[in-house]
Amino acid sequence: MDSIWFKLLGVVVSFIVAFTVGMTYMGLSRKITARVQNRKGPPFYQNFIDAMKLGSKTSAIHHGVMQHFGPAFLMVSSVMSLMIIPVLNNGMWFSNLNFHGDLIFLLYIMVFGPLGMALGAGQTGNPNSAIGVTRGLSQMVGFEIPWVMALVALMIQYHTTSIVDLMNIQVESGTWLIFSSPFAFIAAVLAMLGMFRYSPFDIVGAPTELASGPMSENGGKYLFTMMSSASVFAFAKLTLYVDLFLGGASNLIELLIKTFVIYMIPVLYGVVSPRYRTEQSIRYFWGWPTFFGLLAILYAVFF
Amino acid sequence: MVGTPVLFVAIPLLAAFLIPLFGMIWKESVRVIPGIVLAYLLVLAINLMNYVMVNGPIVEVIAGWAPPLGINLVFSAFSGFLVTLMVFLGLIVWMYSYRFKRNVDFEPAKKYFLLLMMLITGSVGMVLTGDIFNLFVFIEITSISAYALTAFYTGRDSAEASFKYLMLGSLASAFLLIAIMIIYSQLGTLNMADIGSKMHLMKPAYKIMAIIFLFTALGIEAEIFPLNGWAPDAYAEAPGPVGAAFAGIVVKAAIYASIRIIYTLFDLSGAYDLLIVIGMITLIVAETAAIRQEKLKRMLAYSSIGQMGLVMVAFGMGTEEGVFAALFLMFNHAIIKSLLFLSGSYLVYNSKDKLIKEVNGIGKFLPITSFLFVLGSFAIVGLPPFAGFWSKLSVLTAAADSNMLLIIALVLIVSIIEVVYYMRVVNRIYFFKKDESVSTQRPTLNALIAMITLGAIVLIVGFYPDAVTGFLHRASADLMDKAGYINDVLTLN
Amino acid sequence: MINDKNSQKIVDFIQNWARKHSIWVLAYGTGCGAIEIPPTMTSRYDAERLGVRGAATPRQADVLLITGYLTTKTLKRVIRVYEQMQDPKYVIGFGSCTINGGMYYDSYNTIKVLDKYLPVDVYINGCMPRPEAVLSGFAKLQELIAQGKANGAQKYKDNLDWYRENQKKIIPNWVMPEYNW
Amino acid sequence: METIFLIFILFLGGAIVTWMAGKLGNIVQDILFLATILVPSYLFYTNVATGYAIDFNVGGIELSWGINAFGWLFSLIVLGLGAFAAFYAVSFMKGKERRGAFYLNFILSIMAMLGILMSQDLISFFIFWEIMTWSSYIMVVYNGNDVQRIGIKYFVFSAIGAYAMLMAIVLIKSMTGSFMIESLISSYTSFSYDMQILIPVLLLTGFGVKAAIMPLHVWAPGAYSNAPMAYTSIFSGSLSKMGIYGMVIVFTTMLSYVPEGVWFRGVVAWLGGFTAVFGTLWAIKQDDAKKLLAYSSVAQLGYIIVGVAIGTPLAMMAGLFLAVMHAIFKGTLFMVVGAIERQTGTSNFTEVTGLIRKMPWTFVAALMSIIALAGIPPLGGFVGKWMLYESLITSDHYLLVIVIFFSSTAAFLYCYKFLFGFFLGQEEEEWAHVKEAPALMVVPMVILAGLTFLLGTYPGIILKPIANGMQTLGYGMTQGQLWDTSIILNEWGNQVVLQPILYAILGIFVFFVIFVTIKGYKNTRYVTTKDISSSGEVPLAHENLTFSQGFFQPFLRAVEPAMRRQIDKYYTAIANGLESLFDFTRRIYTGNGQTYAIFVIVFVVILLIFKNSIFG
Amino acid sequence: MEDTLFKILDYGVYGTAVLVILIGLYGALVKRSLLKIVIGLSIIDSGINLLLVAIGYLKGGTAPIFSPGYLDNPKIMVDPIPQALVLTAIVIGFGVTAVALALVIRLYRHHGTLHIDEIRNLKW
Repeated sequence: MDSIWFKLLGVVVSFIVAFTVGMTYMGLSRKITARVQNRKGPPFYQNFIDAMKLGSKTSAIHHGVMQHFGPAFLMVSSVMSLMIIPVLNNGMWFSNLNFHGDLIFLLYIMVFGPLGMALGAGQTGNPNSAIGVTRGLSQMVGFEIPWVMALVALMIQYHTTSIVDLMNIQVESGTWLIFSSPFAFIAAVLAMLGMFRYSPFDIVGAPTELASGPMSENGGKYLFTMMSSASVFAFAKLTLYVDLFLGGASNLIELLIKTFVIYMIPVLYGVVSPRYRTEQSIRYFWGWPTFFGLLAILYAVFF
Repeated sequence: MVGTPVLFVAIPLLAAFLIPLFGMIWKESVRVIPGIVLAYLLVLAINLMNYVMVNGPIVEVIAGWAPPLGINLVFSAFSGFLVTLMVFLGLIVWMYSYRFKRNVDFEPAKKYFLLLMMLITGSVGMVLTGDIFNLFVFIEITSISAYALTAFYTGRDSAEASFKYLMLGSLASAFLLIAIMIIYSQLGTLNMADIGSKMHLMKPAYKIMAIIFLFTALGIEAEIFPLNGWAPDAYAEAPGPVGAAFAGIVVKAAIYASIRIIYTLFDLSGAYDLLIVIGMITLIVAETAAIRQEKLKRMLAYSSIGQMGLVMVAFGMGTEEGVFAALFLMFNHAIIKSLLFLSGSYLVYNSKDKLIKEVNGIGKFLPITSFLFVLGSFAIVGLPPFAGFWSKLSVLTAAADSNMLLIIALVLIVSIIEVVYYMRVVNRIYFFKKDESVSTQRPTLNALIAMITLGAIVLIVGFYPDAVTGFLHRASADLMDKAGYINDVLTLN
Repeated sequence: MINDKNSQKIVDFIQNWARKHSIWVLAYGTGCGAIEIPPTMTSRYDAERLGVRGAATPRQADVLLITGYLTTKTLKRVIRVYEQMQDPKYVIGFGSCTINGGMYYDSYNTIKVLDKYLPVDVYINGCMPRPEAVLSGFAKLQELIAQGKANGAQKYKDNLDWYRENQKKIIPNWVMPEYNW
Repeated sequence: METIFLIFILFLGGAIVTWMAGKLGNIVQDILFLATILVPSYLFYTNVATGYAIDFNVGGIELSWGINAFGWLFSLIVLGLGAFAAFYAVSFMKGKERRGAFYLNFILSIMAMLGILMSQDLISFFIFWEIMTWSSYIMVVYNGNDVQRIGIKYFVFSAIGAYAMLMAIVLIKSMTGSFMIESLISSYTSFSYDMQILIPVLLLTGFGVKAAIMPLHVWAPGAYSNAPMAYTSIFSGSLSKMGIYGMVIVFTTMLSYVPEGVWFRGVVAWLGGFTAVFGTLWAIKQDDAKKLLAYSSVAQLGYIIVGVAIGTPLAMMAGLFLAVMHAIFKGTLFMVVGAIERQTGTSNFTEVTGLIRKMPWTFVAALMSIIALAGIPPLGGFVGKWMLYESLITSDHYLLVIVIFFSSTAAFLYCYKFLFGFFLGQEEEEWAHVKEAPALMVVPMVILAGLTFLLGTYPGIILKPIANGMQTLGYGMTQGQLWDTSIILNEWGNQVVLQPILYAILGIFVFFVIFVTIKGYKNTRYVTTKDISSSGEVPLAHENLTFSQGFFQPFLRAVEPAMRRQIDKYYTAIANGLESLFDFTRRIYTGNGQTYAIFVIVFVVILLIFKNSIFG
Repeated sequence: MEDTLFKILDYGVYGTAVLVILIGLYGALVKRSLLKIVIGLSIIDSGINLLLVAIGYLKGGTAPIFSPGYLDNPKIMVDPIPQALVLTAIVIGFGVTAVALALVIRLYRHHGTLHIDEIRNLKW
C-alpha cells in the first residue's frame, strides 16, 4: 500500500476522477443555466467535446516561454490541491500525497496557480489579459478574507489545521461542521461564490468586457490545459468544502452528491445575477461575508 | 617648571605692542611673531600642564603682594587645561589666518594680528586670574579687541555687529563693576579665593544682588539667552578665523569666569538651577533659531550659542560628572566649532551674503574643506565615532545620574533639530547642483594645515577619548574642590 | 502507428466529430446581420444545443462569422482576425451581401464577393437570413466538417498569393505583418 | 592581535584606502573594495567562534565585544548578503560618480552592522548603530534626488530612534552603573515600575525606527528608493534587520521578565500587523518599482515584527526565518531593480515593459524572489509564513492572523505588478536595445534567488542557526525537534515533509510544461507581443497597449477609505508647523541693538524680582 | 545736625550716582540716535564710577597719599582700592567710548543715518 507506484497510480486515478467529475459538473452547470433561461442547452458532456476539440487544434501561437509556464502552473496548483485534500474520509483511498492536509499549505497552494497563470497571461502582451489578472487578484484579496476567517474559526474551534483531523472529528462526533460552526460555513460559502467566479463575480474573464481576460491569447492546447485544470480545481475545492463542512464522504457516490449540492450554490446564484464591478465585488466580500467570518471567530472563541 | 603663568599674559601683550614696531623693520614679522609667541606659549602650557597634573596648581603672585592683597594668577588643572586649549586654538587661528587672503596688505595684517594677540591675552588672563577686578580688566581687554576684530571688515554690517556687541559689552562691564563694587563693599577684598572663603559673611540680599549682576555681566560674554543678541551678528560678520576665536577662546573664557564665580565664589544652590534653566532656554531658542537661518556663519553662531547653553546645563548639574561633561563639551565645542568656522568661511569665501544656498555642490570643488566641514557637522551633532559623541554622552550620563529625565529628553529633542540644520548644509555641499555663478576659493596651505589639525583631533578624540579624558577628570575634580582652591591661593607665601 | 492510415482515419473521425459538435463562433458583426445572432443563440432557437457558442477572441474561435456587408475599412480587421485564428478554422459568409454584394452591389465602399478575400466554407443566403437559415448553415458546416471537406483554411494557405493580391487591391495602406505559416 | 580588532581595523582601513584609491584606477578600487568586504568576512567566520568575547576600556567606559549564536545568525545576513551585494555593487557602480564615497559608506555600513552584532555593551552598540545610520544616510542622499526632504526625513527619524535609545542607555547606566547588556538584563527586574516601562518603550522606539514599524516608518519608502540600488539591497536586506535584532533582545530578555511584557508584545505585534497591511496597500499603489519594493519592505518587516513580538518559540523562529528570507529575496529584488534601472535608465512600471526576453536571467531571479516574497510554497518564504500563521493561531492571536493573511494576500497584487510591469506585457521598440545586465550583477542575483529555493527545500539549513541563536536568548531545548531537520512539525502535530511536496510540485510542473510545450510543437509558433487579438486592429510599433496605468485601480477604489489618511502628511504638517514656530522664535533677535540691551535690563530686572524664589 | 547732613549727603551721593546710572540707561535704551546711545553708555560708566568712589569714601577721611593727618591716623585714610579701580574703569570706559565713536562714524558713513532702527541689516 505504501509503494510509491501505488501512490502514483492513486494520483493518476484521482486526477482522472477529478477531471471527469469537474468537466461533467461544468457541463451540467451549462445545462442548468440553459434550463433556467428556458433553453434546451447543450448536452451535459458538451465540455468534454469542447476540450477534445481544443486538444485537436492543429496550430497554436505563443508569445514567450511564460505562456507555456502559465497553464503548467495552473495545473500544478490544481493537482497539488487535489493531492492535499483528502478525497474520501476512510483514510485509505485517494489519500494521494496528502500530508494530512494542512489548511494553510492548501491556502497557499491554491493561489499559486492563478498567479502562475497571471504570469502567462502577462507575457501575451494583451491588455485585456492584464486587466483580467488585476481584477482576479483584487477579487481574490476580497474573498480570501471571509474564507480565511472561516478556516481560522475552524482551526480555533478544533485546534487543528489538518483537514484529516477535521474530517475525523466530524466522523467521530457524528455532527457535521455545518451544524457545529454554522457561521463559518456561511462565510466560507459566501467566499466560495467568488472562488468559483460565476456571476456576479465573473469579472475576471468577463467575455464581452475583457474578451475572456487572462485567457484571451490562449487557444488550443493552452486553453485545453486551463480547462482541465479548472475542472480539476473545481472538484478539489468542492471536495474541500465537503470535507470541511459536510463531514466528508465515505464513498464516491456520497461525495458526488455532496459536492453537487455545494456546487449548485454558486451556479444557481450565478444564473440569476448580473455582473459586479471589481470594487463592488471586493466590498461585497468585505461586507456580510466578513461579518459572518467575524461571528464565526467569536463563536469559535467563546463557545 | 620652565616658566610661570604670568608669561601667558605678559608675552602676548608684549608681542601685541611689539608687532607694529617690528613691522616697521620687517613686514613679514607681523605674521611671524604671533606664531612664534603662540607656539612658545603652547609648549609652555603643555609643560606646565604636565607639571600641574603631578604637583598640583601653581599660584603665581604678581608684584610680590601675597593674596588676598595682591593680584595672583592660578594655573590649576582646570584653568591650565583651558589655557592650553585657548593657546592651541590661538595657534590654529594664527596658522589659518597667516595668509587668509593670498594678498593681504601690510596694514590690515598688522592690525589683525595685534588685535588677535590682545584677544588671546585678555582671554587667557580671564582664565588665569585670581582677582575679580583683574578679571574685569581682562574682560575689557578681550572685549575691546573683540569689538575691533568684529568690525575688521570694512563693510557696514560688520560695523553694525560690532556696535551691537559694544552696546551689550558696555552694559556687561557696567554690571560687572557694580557687582565688584557690591562684593568689595561687603567683604573688602577682591581676591577670588578670599571672597570664596568669606562669602558666608555676606548678607544674603547683597550676595544675591552681586551674583545677579555678575551672572548677567558674564552671561553677556558667554552668550546666554536673552543676553546674546550680539553673538549671531558678531560671529557672522567677523572674519572666519575670528569667529573661530570667539567660539573657541572668548566664550570659553567667559564661561570659565561665570562657572568659577558660581562654583568658587558663591555658595548659592539656586544658581545651579538657574544655570540649568537658562542653559536649557538658551539651547532651545538658539537651536530653533539656527534651523531657519539662511546665512552659514549665522547658523554656526546660533549653533555655538546652543552649545554654550548645553555647557551651562551641564555645569548646572553641580556634580563632578556634570562638570566633566561640561568641560568635555567645551573642549569639543572649541575644536569642532573652530573647525566649522574655519572650513565654513572658505565654503562661502567669495560670496557676498554668505548664504547657505551658495554652498550647493561645492564638495566637488573644495574636497578637503568640504570634507572637514562635514566632519565637523557630524561631530558637533554628536554622531559617533567622532569627538562630539563622547561629550554628548557624558552630558546625558551626568543628567541621568542626577535624575533629570526632562533635561535628557529636551537635550535630545534639540539635538534632532541640530541634526536637521547641519544635515541640510551637508546635503547642499555634496548632493546639490553647483550654482555656476558662485566662484570657489581654494584654501591656502596654512589654512589647510590648520583645518586638518583640527579634523585630526576630532577623529583622534572620537576614536580614543582617553587622550583628553584624563585631563578633564583632573580639571573637573579641581573645579569641584573649592576648599582646595582657596587653600592653595591663600596659604601661599 | 500514428502514420498508419486506418488509425489515422479513426483519429480523424473522432477529431472531426469533436470539431463538429463544438463550434466556437467569433461573430464579426460587420453588418446588419449581427442582429440575427442573438435570436439564434437565445432560448427560442438555442444554437448552443448544437455545440455552437460564442468565442471571445480569435485565438479561441473556430468559425468566423461575417454577418452581412463588409466595408473596405473593415476588411482589414476581418483578415487580421481570420489570420489570428487557430487551425482548423472556418468562415461562414452570412447574408447576400457576402455572396455578391446584395443591395450594396454598386456601393463604392463595400466588398462584393467575400470569397475573393477569405476562403468561405459556407454561405448562408438571405437578406437577412432568419435564425432558422443560420442554424441550417451551421448544420451544413457541421456536415462538411464531419466529412472533412471544410478545408477553407488549407485553400487559403495554398492560394495565399492570390488572396493577398485581392486583399491588397482593396486595402491600399497595408500595414499588417506578413502572415508567416 | 585580537582577531576582532583586526577585523574592524581591516574594515576601517580598507574603507579609507578604498575611498582614497580612486586615483589609482577603477580596477584597483574595485579589488580593494571586494577585498575589504571579503577578507574580514573570511576572518570572521574562520577565526571568531561563537562565545568569543573581549573586554576593553575606552574613555573610562567598560566595553565588551563578542559574538554569540544569535549575533552569528544575523552575521550571516550581514556578511553573506553584503558579499553578494558587494560584487553586484562593483558592476553597478561602473562609470558612476563618487564611487569612493559609495564604497566607503558601503563598507562602513557593513562594519557597523557587524559591530552591532558584536557589541556586548550598549555604548559600542550605540556607536555602531550611529555609524550605520550616518553611512546609510549618505547613501540615501547619494543620488541627490530630493535630499532635503527624503534625506532629512530619514535622518530625523533615525535620530529620534537613536536618541530614544541613547536616553534609555544613559538611564540604564545611571541605574545599573554599567553599560553592559548583560547587567541590564540581569538587573532589569529590580528597576522601578516606571523605568521598567520607560526603558523598553525607548529601546523599542529606537529599534522600531530602523525596523520601520508603523508610526515610525515614513522615512522608509523614500530612503529605500532613493539610495543606489546596490546599497538598498543591504539597506533593506540587512540594515533593517538590525532593528529586528534589537527588538528580539528586548522582547526575549527584558520584557519576558515582567508582567507588562504581555502588553508590549500585543501592542507591538498589532503595530507590526498594521504595518504589514498598510505597507502592502501602499505598495500596491506605487508605480515606481523602488517605491513599491520599499513599501513592500515595510510590510514584510511588519510580519517579522509580528513574529518577534509574539515571541513564542515558533513565532520567534518564524520571525527570524522570515528575516533571513527577507534579506535574501528583498536584497535580490532591489538588485533586480538596480539592474533594470542601469540597463534602461528608469524604474517606472509605466515606462519599462516586456523585458523578459531581453533580460531572462534577471527575470529568473526576480521571479524566484517574488515567489519567495509572496510566500508561495516551493520557495523559502512559505516556510516562514507558515510558521508564523501556526504560531499566531496557537498563541490565540486570531484577528492578527486575519490581518496578516490579508496583507499577505494583498501582497500578491504588488508581486504581480512588479513582474508584469517590468518583464511582461508588450515588448516595445523603445527597449529593443536593452541587454542583459553584466555577469557580475546577474550572478549574485541568481545565486541569491537559488538560495530562496534551497532554503525552501531545506529550511533546516537556516533553522539550525536560528535555533542556536534562540537558545542563546533563553529559549529552552525542549522544542529541540522543532528545528532538528528540514521537517516542519507544527505544534498540533501536523507533519509536512517539505521535500516530497516540492518534488511533487516540480514534477507536476515539469510534466505539464513538457506537455504544453511539445504538444503540436511544430505547429506552435512564436508571435510577437504586437500580434494580439485586439479587435482586429494591428497595434503599430509606437502604440503601447501594455496596461500599466492605474494598475490596481478597482482594488484601490475598494480600499480607498483606509488609505485616505497618511501618517506622512501628519508628520509633514507637524514639521511645517514647527518650522513656522521656529521662524517665529528667531524673530526674538530683532536686529536692533537697543532691543538686545533692553533684553539685558529685563533679564536683570526679572532676576531681581524673582531673586527670592530663585536663590532663596 | 551735621550727622544728618552727612547722612543726607551720603545718601545723596549714592542717590545721585544711581540717578546718573538711570539717566545713562535711559539714554542708552530709549534714545534712538547712536550718538546719544554712546553718550548714555558713558553716563552709565560715570555713574558707576561715582558710586564706586562714593563707597570707598570715608567720612572725614583723607586721601591715602601724603595728605595731612595721614601719618597720624591711618584710620582716616580713604580706602585706595576703589579709587584705583575707578581710575582703571575710567581708562577702560574712555577706550570703549573711543571705539564706539569710531564705529558710529563708520555706521554713519555707510548708512547715512544715526537712527538705530534703520541700522538693522543683521537680524533674525
